Amino acid sequence: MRSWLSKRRNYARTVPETESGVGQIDVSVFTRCKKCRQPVYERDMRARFNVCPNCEFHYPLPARERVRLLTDKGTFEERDADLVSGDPLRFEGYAERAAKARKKTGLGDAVVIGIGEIGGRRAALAVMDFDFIGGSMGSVVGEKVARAIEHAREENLPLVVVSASGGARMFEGVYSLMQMAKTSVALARYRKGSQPYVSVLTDPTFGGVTASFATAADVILAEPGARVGFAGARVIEQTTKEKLPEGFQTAEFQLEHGMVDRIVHRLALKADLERLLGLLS
Amino acid sequence: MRSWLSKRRNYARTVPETESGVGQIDVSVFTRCKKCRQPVYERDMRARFNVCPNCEFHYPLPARERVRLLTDKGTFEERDADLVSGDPLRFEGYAERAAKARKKTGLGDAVVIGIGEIGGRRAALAVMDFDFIGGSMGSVVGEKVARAIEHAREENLPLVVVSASGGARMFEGVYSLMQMAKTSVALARYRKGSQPYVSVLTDPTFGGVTASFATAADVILAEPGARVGFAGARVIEQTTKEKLPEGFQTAEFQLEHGMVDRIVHRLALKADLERLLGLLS
Amino acid sequence: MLDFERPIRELEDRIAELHRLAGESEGLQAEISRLEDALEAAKRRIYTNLSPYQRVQVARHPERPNFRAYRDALTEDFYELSGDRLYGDDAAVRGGIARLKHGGRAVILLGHDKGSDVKSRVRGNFGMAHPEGYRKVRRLYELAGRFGLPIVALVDTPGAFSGRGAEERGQAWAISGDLMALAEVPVPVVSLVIGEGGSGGALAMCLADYVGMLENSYLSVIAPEACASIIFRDSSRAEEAAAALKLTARDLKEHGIVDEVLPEPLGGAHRDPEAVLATVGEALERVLDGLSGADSDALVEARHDRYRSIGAHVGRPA
Amino acid sequence: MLDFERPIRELEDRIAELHRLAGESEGLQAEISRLEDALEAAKRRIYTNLSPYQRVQVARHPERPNFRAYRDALTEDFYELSGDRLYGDDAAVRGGIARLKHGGRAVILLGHDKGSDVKSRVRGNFGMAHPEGYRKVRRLYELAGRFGLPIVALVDTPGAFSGRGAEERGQAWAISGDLMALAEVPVPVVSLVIGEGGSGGALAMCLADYVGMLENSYLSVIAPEACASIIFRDSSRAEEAAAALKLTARDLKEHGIVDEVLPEPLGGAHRDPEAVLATVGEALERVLDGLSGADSDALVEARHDRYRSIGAHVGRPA
Ligand SMILES: [Zn+2]
Ligand SMILES: [Zn+2]
Repeated sequence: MRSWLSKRRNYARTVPETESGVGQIDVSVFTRCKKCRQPVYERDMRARFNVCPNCEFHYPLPARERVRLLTDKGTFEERDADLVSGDPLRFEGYAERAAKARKKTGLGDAVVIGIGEIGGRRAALAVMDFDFIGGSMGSVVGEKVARAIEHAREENLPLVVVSASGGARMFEGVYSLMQMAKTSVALARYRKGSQPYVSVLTDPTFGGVTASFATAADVILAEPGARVGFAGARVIEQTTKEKLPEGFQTAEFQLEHGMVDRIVHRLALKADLERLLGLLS
Repeated sequence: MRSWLSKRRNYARTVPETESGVGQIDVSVFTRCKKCRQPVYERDMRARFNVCPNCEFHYPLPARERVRLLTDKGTFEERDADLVSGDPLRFEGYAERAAKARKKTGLGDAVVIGIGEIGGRRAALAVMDFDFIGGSMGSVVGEKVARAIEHAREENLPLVVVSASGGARMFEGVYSLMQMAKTSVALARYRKGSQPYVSVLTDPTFGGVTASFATAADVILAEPGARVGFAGARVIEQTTKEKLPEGFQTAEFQLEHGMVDRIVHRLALKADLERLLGLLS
Repeated sequence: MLDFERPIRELEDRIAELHRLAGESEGLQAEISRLEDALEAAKRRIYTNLSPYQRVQVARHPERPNFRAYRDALTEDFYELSGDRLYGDDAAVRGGIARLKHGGRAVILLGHDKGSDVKSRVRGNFGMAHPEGYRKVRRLYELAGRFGLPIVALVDTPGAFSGRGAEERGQAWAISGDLMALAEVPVPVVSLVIGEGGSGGALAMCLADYVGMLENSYLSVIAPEACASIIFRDSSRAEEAAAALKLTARDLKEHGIVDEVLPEPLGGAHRDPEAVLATVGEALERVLDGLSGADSDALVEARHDRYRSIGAHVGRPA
Repeated sequence: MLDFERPIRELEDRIAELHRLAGESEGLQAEISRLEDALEAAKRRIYTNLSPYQRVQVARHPERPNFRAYRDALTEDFYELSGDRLYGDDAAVRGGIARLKHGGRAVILLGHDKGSDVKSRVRGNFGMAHPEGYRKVRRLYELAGRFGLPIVALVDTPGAFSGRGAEERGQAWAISGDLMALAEVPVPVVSLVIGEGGSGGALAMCLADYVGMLENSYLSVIAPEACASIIFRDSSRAEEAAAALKLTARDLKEHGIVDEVLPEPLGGAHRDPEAVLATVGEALERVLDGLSGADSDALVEARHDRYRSIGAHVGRPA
């Protein structure tokens, strides 16, 4: 699986037409689903936005692909794409790591924001990308999420945030921690209005992102099997020496524990959002 | 124990001087504490507001005694004392039962309300009396509690409600149920102001009283050992055939489960309220 | 079949029998039509004079249309929301954002879910909520206020649940929280008792601007059986208790506690669900039309005055 | 005793030894006073040049004054409130209504309670809160807003707790709830980091109008040990990680994250608790005086602007 996950940007998808500037696809290439172990054509995986055609396992989805999945064709205007992170602590190795991530993903940082239409309704959108240093939240993620919130507020639009994050970006130390506060104060203002905030939790979403904007929403959706929590299972097992149950922290687990509203298959997500925004507009 | 609980109004207390119109005490009479099984002088029990001098068990306390316990001497002005219950459903036996209860307790119904001073601070007070048909909430309890709330609101005073109730007064059917709604709408208005509402839970407090005004407070105090809940332990054991743990629904249990702020000994209750009102005034 | 329905069932059986025997022959037609008249008479006699306790039994009828039927019949779309964000998701109460077919209005629709089969009935604890349920409901009340959506609550619960977990997690606190939320929520609140309206569990959904009851539903501070065993010390006197509690829709309308009694087909909602669903759908549209556009402060104030004034107290002659 | 304190302890021991030997005789006085000078020099040398990781160790010192010491020393009265009204009462965080000695102001005082002995340390989970704790804190924030009382939060936690129950009951949701509550609460919010300021657990108490840190306290997105094992893949490089994270009070002041560094006695708060308690008491009075009387909307807006502007992002040259 890794093979294509890392190479994924060397492939274009056949249907539907892409907006994420990527090249041609080699239709003959196939790979093995790490979940069901069945061989799958890259092309099919691609056409299904990285959901296994055989077992429906949801693999991480690049931010631009997510935007393509959710927004009406041709309606997404990206905002603040030029922001990149400084290196406030001059943290050993961070600059290189960030440069490499930018090169690898073609993104300025781990989130893409903008305004687009979802079923003909304009909404502010923020989509995280786990491929960019594990979707970790540093100054840029915090700033761009805050700006997405402000775009929604200024234009009186619904807000949709799709999270995928390993947590804080340690290279930015306390600056990373403070992005939780930054996004919270921005959200507090937005919530004075009456437009809905919908949070979509994807695999994996942990740490500071879960403990701030990702869970402060009016409606919380999660993708099937997505692992969501504050501390990761491995850390918990190391700390408490406790064996964790099957399915711990999955979307299904969180639904059962009252933490999310709905579990929505990736290929049904756009339709689900259209229903919700339609009911609330 | 029953002996004196039922006869309790035939005794006066020696110290401190009483405000509840009761007669002379026979200082020689003693009884056995049903909790610790030790013999105790009625007089001592009386002087300690029905708290066993030996094991500190808190026995039910008549409303007027509670008022005497909590208010500065001579400051309590009772309000709306003339209200008595109608018999809206013409419920078999209710009229007689109510008349007997009025005779037995010298009260119009299961609650006494008024304005008094607590450590020199004026507060609206509502005190329930378990001896009046098990402190059940009918129209009069609902009406008087609502009026106590309104007296507090109109005079911008703190509100203190001391509960003791077996729950709804079945004889009044849905009228009894609706008193939960009545007290809630009154409280909702009061809470628009910034005066504190302090609820004191005493043994026992259950049903509609717990599920409305008694738990909608800013600060919730409970007497040691007081049983507080919605359904009673016997009903639960009948329903679920489950053996309930020792101490189920006691004040200590509720504190551990995050439902009350503090457990306060009856003889320390006035001082505790004075502290709280002092801090909030 | 409920006990008091036996005479009807017997006539229905005999008519069916005769039809079988008669075949093509004309011989038994006279007898058949005589019995058919008797059947109609029996139905009218029995169903139009249901005792309070019989109505309670109709309200509890397993085939009675419940939350799911109304949800499916009355909404174009029901977008379910789950969870209290604190502990769990209680299947005994369901709610979400819905678009009503009648009038096309978006509302927060919620209610007790008694389920449709053994599995879902057990999962929903037969419509008896736990604290998680009351807290999910509170979340929905707050969302309604935030989005300015009317609240439509369908009440159908035997009552709050008497269980250890429910007490450990503060059932009373949770119910009280719902009442306070309803007392403050700045949107129209419409409650319909569609079946059982049992005690605090029901009240947590009917502190409302409009309360309607189906003809055979009931609303009571306690189940008649429990009342009988406590007051009469004899649970077999439930019939009496039901009568004494004045828990039927008509009684409550007479006492000014509820606004309207919605008629059911002869024999109860389960004998003609479509008719009842239509009745409720139209009532909802009418009531929501009436409440829409009302100033939210005025709404909350009127709600206050409505409940503030319920009571049967009298000044004692000095 | 901390490792880097060994030279000091050794000198102290030798001086004590010599005093014993010397008795009345004058013979060893010269040597003793020489050692005493050396001791002073060693203290100054070591304590004035503490490395970041050494400060972390001082912040974790078991004898360091914690919430209980401040509560007892700084308040005339502390009226503790308990419980989240939902599930439990978390001993890892305590709070209530307090009257401060300095200035006599009533405030909502809360903080992480690391306990005073083994039993209370374990009971308080070493200052690591569970969701019940964050939800109790939220209740206190809301009470503060309702009563118009300033909030004073004393931060001293290794971080949020990594445990099964904490995740099952929505730790992340609870922390997020505290942040949202602090972002909106219309009263002055004053946070003091008195020891450890570990990650989200600390932040849930320091989204504030004023954040002060004791000289040897730290505030970090992650514990240095954990950072080392993740970033350097070697937990023994905590010293390096601590330096890289810029987690000391001075670093954070320089980066404009906190408002003030409050001095500690040479060697750390535990070497002279009274001095620290006085410093903090006076700082509190000064800060609360400064914030009192501020318009609540202006307060909330300034709080917004303060946190909204924290970040190290740059526009990429096109
Ligand atoms: Zn697969
Ligand atoms: Zn005793």
